[in-house]
Amino acid sequence: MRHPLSGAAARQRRVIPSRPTTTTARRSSLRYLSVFAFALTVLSACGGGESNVVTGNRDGVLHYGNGTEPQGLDPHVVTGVPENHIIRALFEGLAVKNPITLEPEPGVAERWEFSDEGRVITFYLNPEAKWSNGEQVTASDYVWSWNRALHPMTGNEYSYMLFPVVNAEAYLKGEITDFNEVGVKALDDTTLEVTLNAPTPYFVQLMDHYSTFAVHPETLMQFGEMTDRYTPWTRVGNIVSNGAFTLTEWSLNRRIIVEKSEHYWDRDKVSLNAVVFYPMENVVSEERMFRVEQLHYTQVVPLDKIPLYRDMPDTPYVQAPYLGTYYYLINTKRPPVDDVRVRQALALSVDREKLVRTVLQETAVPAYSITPPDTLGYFPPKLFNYNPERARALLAEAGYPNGEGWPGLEILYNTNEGHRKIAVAIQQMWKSELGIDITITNQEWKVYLDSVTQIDFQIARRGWIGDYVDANNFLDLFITDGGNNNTNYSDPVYDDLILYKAPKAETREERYALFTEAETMLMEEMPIIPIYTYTSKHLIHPSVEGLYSNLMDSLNLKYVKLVPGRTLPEALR
Amino acid sequence: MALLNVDNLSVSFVTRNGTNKAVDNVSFSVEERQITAIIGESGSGKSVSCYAMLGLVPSPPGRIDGGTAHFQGRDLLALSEDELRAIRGRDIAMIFQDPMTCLNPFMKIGDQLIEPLTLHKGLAKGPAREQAMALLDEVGIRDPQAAMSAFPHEFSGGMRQRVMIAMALINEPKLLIADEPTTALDVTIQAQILKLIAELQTKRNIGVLFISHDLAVVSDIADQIVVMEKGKVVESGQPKAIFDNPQHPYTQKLLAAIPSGQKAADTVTPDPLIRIDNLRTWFTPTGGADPVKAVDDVSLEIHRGEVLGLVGESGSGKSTLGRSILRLVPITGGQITFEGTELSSLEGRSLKQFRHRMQMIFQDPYASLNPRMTVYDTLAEPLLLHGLVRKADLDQAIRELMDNVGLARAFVRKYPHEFSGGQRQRIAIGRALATRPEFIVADEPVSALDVTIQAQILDLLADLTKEYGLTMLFISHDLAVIRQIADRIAVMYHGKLVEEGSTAQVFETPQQDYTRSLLAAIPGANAA
Amino acid sequence: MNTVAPVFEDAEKGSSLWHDAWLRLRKNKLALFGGSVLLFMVVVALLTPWIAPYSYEAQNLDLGASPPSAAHWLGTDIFGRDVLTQIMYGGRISLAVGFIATAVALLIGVTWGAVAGYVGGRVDAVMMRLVDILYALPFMIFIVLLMVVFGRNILLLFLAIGAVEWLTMARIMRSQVQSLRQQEFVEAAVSVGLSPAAIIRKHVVPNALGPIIVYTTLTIPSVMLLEAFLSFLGLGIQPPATSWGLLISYGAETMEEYPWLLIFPGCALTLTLFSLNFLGDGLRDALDVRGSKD
Amino acid sequence: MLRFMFIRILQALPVIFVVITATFFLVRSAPGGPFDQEKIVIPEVKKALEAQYRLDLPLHEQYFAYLGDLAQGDLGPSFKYPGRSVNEILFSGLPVTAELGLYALIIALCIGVTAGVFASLRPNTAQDYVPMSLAMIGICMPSFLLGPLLVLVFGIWLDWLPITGWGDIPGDKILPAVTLGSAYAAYIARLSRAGMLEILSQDYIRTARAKGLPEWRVVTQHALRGGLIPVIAFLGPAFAGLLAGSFVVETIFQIPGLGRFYVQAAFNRDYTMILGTTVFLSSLIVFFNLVSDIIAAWLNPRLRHQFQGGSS
Repeated sequence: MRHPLSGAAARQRRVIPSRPTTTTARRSSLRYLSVFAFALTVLSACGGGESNVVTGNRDGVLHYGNGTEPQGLDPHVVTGVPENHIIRALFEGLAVKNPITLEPEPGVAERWEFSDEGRVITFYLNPEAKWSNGEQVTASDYVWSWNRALHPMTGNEYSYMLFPVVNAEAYLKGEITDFNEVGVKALDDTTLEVTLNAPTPYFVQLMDHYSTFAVHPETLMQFGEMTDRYTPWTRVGNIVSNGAFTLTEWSLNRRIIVEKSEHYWDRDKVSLNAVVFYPMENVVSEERMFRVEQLHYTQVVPLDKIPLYRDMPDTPYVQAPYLGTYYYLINTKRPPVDDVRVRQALALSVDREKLVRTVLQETAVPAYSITPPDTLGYFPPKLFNYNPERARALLAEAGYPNGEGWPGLEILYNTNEGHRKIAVAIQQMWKSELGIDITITNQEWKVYLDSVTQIDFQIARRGWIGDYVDANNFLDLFITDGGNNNTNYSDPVYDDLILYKAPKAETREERYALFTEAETMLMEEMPIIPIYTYTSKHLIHPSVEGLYSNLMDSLNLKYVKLVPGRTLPEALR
Repeated sequence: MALLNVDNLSVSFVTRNGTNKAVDNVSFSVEERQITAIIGESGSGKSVSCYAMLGLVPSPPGRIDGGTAHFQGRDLLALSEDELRAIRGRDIAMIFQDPMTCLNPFMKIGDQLIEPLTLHKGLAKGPAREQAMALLDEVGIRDPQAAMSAFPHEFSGGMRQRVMIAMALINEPKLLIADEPTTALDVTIQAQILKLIAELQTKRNIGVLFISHDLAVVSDIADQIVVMEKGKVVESGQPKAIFDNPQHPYTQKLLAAIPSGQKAADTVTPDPLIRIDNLRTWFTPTGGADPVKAVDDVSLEIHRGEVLGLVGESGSGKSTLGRSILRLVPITGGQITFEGTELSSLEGRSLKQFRHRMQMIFQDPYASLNPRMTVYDTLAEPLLLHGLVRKADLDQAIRELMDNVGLARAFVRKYPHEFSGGQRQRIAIGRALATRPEFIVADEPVSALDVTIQAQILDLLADLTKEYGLTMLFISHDLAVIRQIADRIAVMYHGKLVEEGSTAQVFETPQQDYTRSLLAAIPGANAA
Repeated sequence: MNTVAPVFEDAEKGSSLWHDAWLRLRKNKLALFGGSVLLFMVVVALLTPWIAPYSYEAQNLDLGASPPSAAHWLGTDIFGRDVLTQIMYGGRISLAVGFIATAVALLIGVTWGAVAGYVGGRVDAVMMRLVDILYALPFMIFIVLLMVVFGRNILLLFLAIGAVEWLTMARIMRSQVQSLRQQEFVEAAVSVGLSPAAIIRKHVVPNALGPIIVYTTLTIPSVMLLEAFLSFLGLGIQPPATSWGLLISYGAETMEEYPWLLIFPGCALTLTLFSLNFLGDGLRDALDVRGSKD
Repeated sequence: MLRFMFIRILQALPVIFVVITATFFLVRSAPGGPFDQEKIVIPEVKKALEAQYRLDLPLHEQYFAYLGDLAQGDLGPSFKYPGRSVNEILFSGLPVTAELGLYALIIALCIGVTAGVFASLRPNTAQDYVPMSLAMIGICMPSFLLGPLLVLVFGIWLDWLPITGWGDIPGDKILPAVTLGSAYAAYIARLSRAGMLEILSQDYIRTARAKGLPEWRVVTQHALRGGLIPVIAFLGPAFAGLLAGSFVVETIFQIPGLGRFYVQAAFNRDYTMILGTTVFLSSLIVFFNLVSDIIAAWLNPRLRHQFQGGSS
């Protein structure tokens, strides 16, 4: 079957009549030339028996293992990590994160100013920031795009990223229908004024999240309504983006190719000519492809392979702290874990150091709090330790000395090899330290989600990856009836700290002190058992430079360089 | 010098249970342009000796222990497989018993026919086809052109055997080995095929080795007869000598077994046990074509205590008629009345009540016994089912049945495959008698059996009919057999009853041409 | 009949098909070997709680995965648990699942196929269309639903596996019965007056057993692997309980690093497979009373 | 012939219809919806999403709306991949999976028939036992084990063949096809051995030998045709099974085929995708069963005759 938008018809539609573009013809022929050249190089790579890495280094093409096939490439519609990587290659936000420090840096906006005690931000857009069809990225593009991102009909699952903006939440929930009441205004083509509900220190950071990106309004309207989710505007030949790269091939479940954009404002800094994203679902296959030099970069590394890689000289293995916590949810309304002493006993008898050393092969950091350490300078308090004696005492206090009379407890996790290993190890720790019977249950992903949302479990595995670098993102999980609370934990004092006191804090120190207070409350009440802090784990070919590790595992492909001639360490060949 | 000279041939089969001598020091010869017939019952080693010469006995388990077989001066047994292969199909050709299974069902007749030509003579396809068509014409295939591109299933058994003969003769062999070529055929067809073989033999000057269990069949055509029993040649000589003056007891037995004579006419009172009125049994093939009228408007009476012989060729509907009476096939119309009870409307329990009063004996004793049930179980099943004996008396009842059908009691826990065909048919008869039926349909009960066994079974049936006071519908294609056992004869042709009368009437004054042709086809008429 | 077997006494008539099959099976060395191995496995599985060298859940995290050694003959897994013990305990589950689930499938499939094949006509059409439908339904959704509706339960595992495996069994049985139905001995049984159920039970099923037995011996190992898949989806057994299927699928992930985690459970399954096959072929031959002729 | 096909298709329609209906209600009664995420979705957003995909309608209206679309050949939009229709995804994956299945089947046929025929020529000897034992292992060897094993041996240790991809590097289609085909090769070996043993004991094989045909011609020209009929009958269901069962192989070898969508749709609760693949696959099963029945019948002259419908 031929898709209605394939081939010539689609190509014609790309020419947008409302904005006369004189250079379209020349550019499109140029593009097809370059696609042709690229196809040739790919073909010759096949014939010559050279690996992707060798040809890629020669031609400036990065071969990138990217988890799964992306749902799509519409920034306001999709969610997920693989999508993030591709979208951030194609699009650019008002601000971007420094690849090392994660501090905001100029993106589409060359600068921004705070006023009204931090409640108003004015972004000054770079006049050189261009769409891939050569048109300028304007402030009104942003207003249109945020309208789309927040419109109830769009169904943007990350719309809450814009909730700090005045009336954004009300607009999404349909309480107001006039987008003019939402706190975003285009003062002129290059000036965008955003009004916030309260001073939000991390707001500029959010401008690097794809749900706040601008899309090209005319292109979208070519293919349907503003709020349509499933128009083909993101397809090759249709899509107009403003990032360092443009989309040139999208083969389902096979690969996505992006090429260096000619219109990107900072194009001189872009070293790569193209990036090929591979949807590698099977981690074992991904590692093997890396080993035979078919990939420059892997998204993950199989746990069992890590010791081998780590011990190797000049290892391509790179591990870095990651803004995410692995923890067990506790249903605080179900016996026996409705008793805080039982919860504490369980938390105290998990030997996190040992778990990390053995089962996790040092690929994680033991966690004693929900917020990962050093979240933009915030260090959570460490309130307890591995202490089996104390745990046994607490359990005895709760009425189960040496596990006597223990009614049984079930750990729920979603079907996954890693979760299984953790559960099996912890089950055994609790059994041997506390003398209590534990059963383990796994459920298929959506069934598990259902159980967690209904809070139909005693203990359930959970992980939280930060959307932005701020402790608030972790601590506001546990406000009363929070959608991601899932523990029945409820404390008005805690709610007050997170929702009202912290946002009004004048200084960073004051704010962090309030967070510490909240985190202490949480760890005393123990509705969750923190287990470890994630790390990001990648295999990176020695020829790749400029792929910096950071807390968000957020890489910016515009800084990546390929240095030909370097090979994998001897041990791998 | 004879065409084929077999001297002291010995063949044995090595199996798990020991060595079994199938052919023991057998000698015979085939002269050029003559027909030598080997006679013997199944298992006598007559076929094995021929297959062994041509290297067609699978080894293992077969093993040639000794002897020579000189054909045109060369010892076939000493030849290599390749040399033998060059002779097979070129100088020595074979036709087999069952034309239904001996032609490759997946190949066109023409392709199978020309295979020996292209193989041995290196003929191109075109000329080979010409030759094949000429030969098909010669063996009496009406439309050779069409036959060449037909598949075997499109032909009747007789026609297939003609094709087999054409295939055997296509390379103008010196010797033709015909292994029971007519046994699987109807009597009328059998006569035609025999005639054809005899004609071709004279016309083409070939030697024929004719293997059969039936003396009557070969009596008309053989120049020389060799009688085998249990792997040994017991007697040989000219047909006339053998027929007139058989020396060996086994030969005498064979001769005696040729069905002859006629049942002494009992006086049967015309008291109809079964009445059939306008019975129709039609089969509608899947796909909705026209129905096959297997039994078409047949009316018939079977009197109490009589044996009614039902004669017809295969496909005449005689078996279907028998099965219709027993309600084993659904009938399309008409009525069957059993002692005044309308059978065609009975269902379920009331039908089961009647089941034990009417039983059937099937043609193929190999197929009609459950291979996984012992004799005991087979016989016990109907007894227990109808509550005819008490559990305690079961052994006794089975013993009696075994005695009655002439089976040694010791066989009671054996499985059907451990018995010979005749013994199996005795088991089947025993099963039929177990329910103490009043009426039995015997569907070709002896046609799958060797001649000598056939005679025994016929005797047994005749005795039992008397002893149990049975009424029987005896179905057969063989008039000679029917004549021996039946009181009256009914002739079926294409689903219709064409003639009906007492045995003497039908034999002496047949009314229909069809009946006359059946009578003419009885083999060995001159020998009897 | 050239060779007449020794004379038997009438009194021996009590023998049955199964008894005779057993007599014949006893002579088949390969089948006996297969049977003995299976028996040995069953005995070991039954005795495992008493004879296993280690506790199946006791971990030694610091030891981790270690190759075969004097202390752990077949090595240890990543939790430092003894692989031999794991295989022994896994065998309990796998053998039970393999045999029971297959028996369930056998029972349903043979009955279903026999009835459809014997009765024929419209009943056959409806019954087999139902089989077609079940074939086409998305298996995964079916499993998830089973899990949700009935909760998690080892019995459910049998049900789920049986529900899948009986379909093919029914098809094989049906085609067997269809050809058997034409045979004269079935007709003879009808004329004797046997009811259809009795005919199926006594005359049809015993004669269709050959292909069924062969298929069954192939089914048991695949059932063991299917169990692993279902346990993986959350239906069936939960850690730390294990099975051969689970051990193999875990072992497959680390075949390069810790090959013993794959090889030994794989051997256990392969040994079972071959034993079953030898036994199955032997049983088929033993039940085929005709086969004993040569 | 046409009549036969017509009847078969007519018989299949209710089956497919029941499958659609059952699947439709089954998937919707499974816990977890298509838009459930680890991070909770704001209720208003979820409502908007459900409205976009007609999930806010009463169940029976959804059902009839789906049937209406289906009647026009529209399988609906994918829930998981916004912007893609189920039709588009199916047709993007189908050629690849079909090609993979075809190669697997060819490999299975070549290996299976050779081994089976080879074994049948000398039953109960080493020539029989060795290939049949391998076949037994082949049947039971799951592809999640065989695939990585083949990759390790031929892709990494020996470095002979590419380990992933489909049509990117010459030779990258070999390992997946072998992995997928092996189980079927084993089945085919068993089937063809049994079929050949049956045919080789037929009378007409003796006829062929009596003609003086060399053994190889007896086997190839006379025995093979009948002996392989069970294999042909198996091919139809096998090919349909290959299409549905290629998931593991596609994942291991990074192949952009249909199998991945089929399985993931169930995990994602991508209702339209589940239904679409189910409808598609059950139609394929029906179709391929029909085709293999027709081929088997065509090979069997007796049945061929019936099909031609002549009332001779």
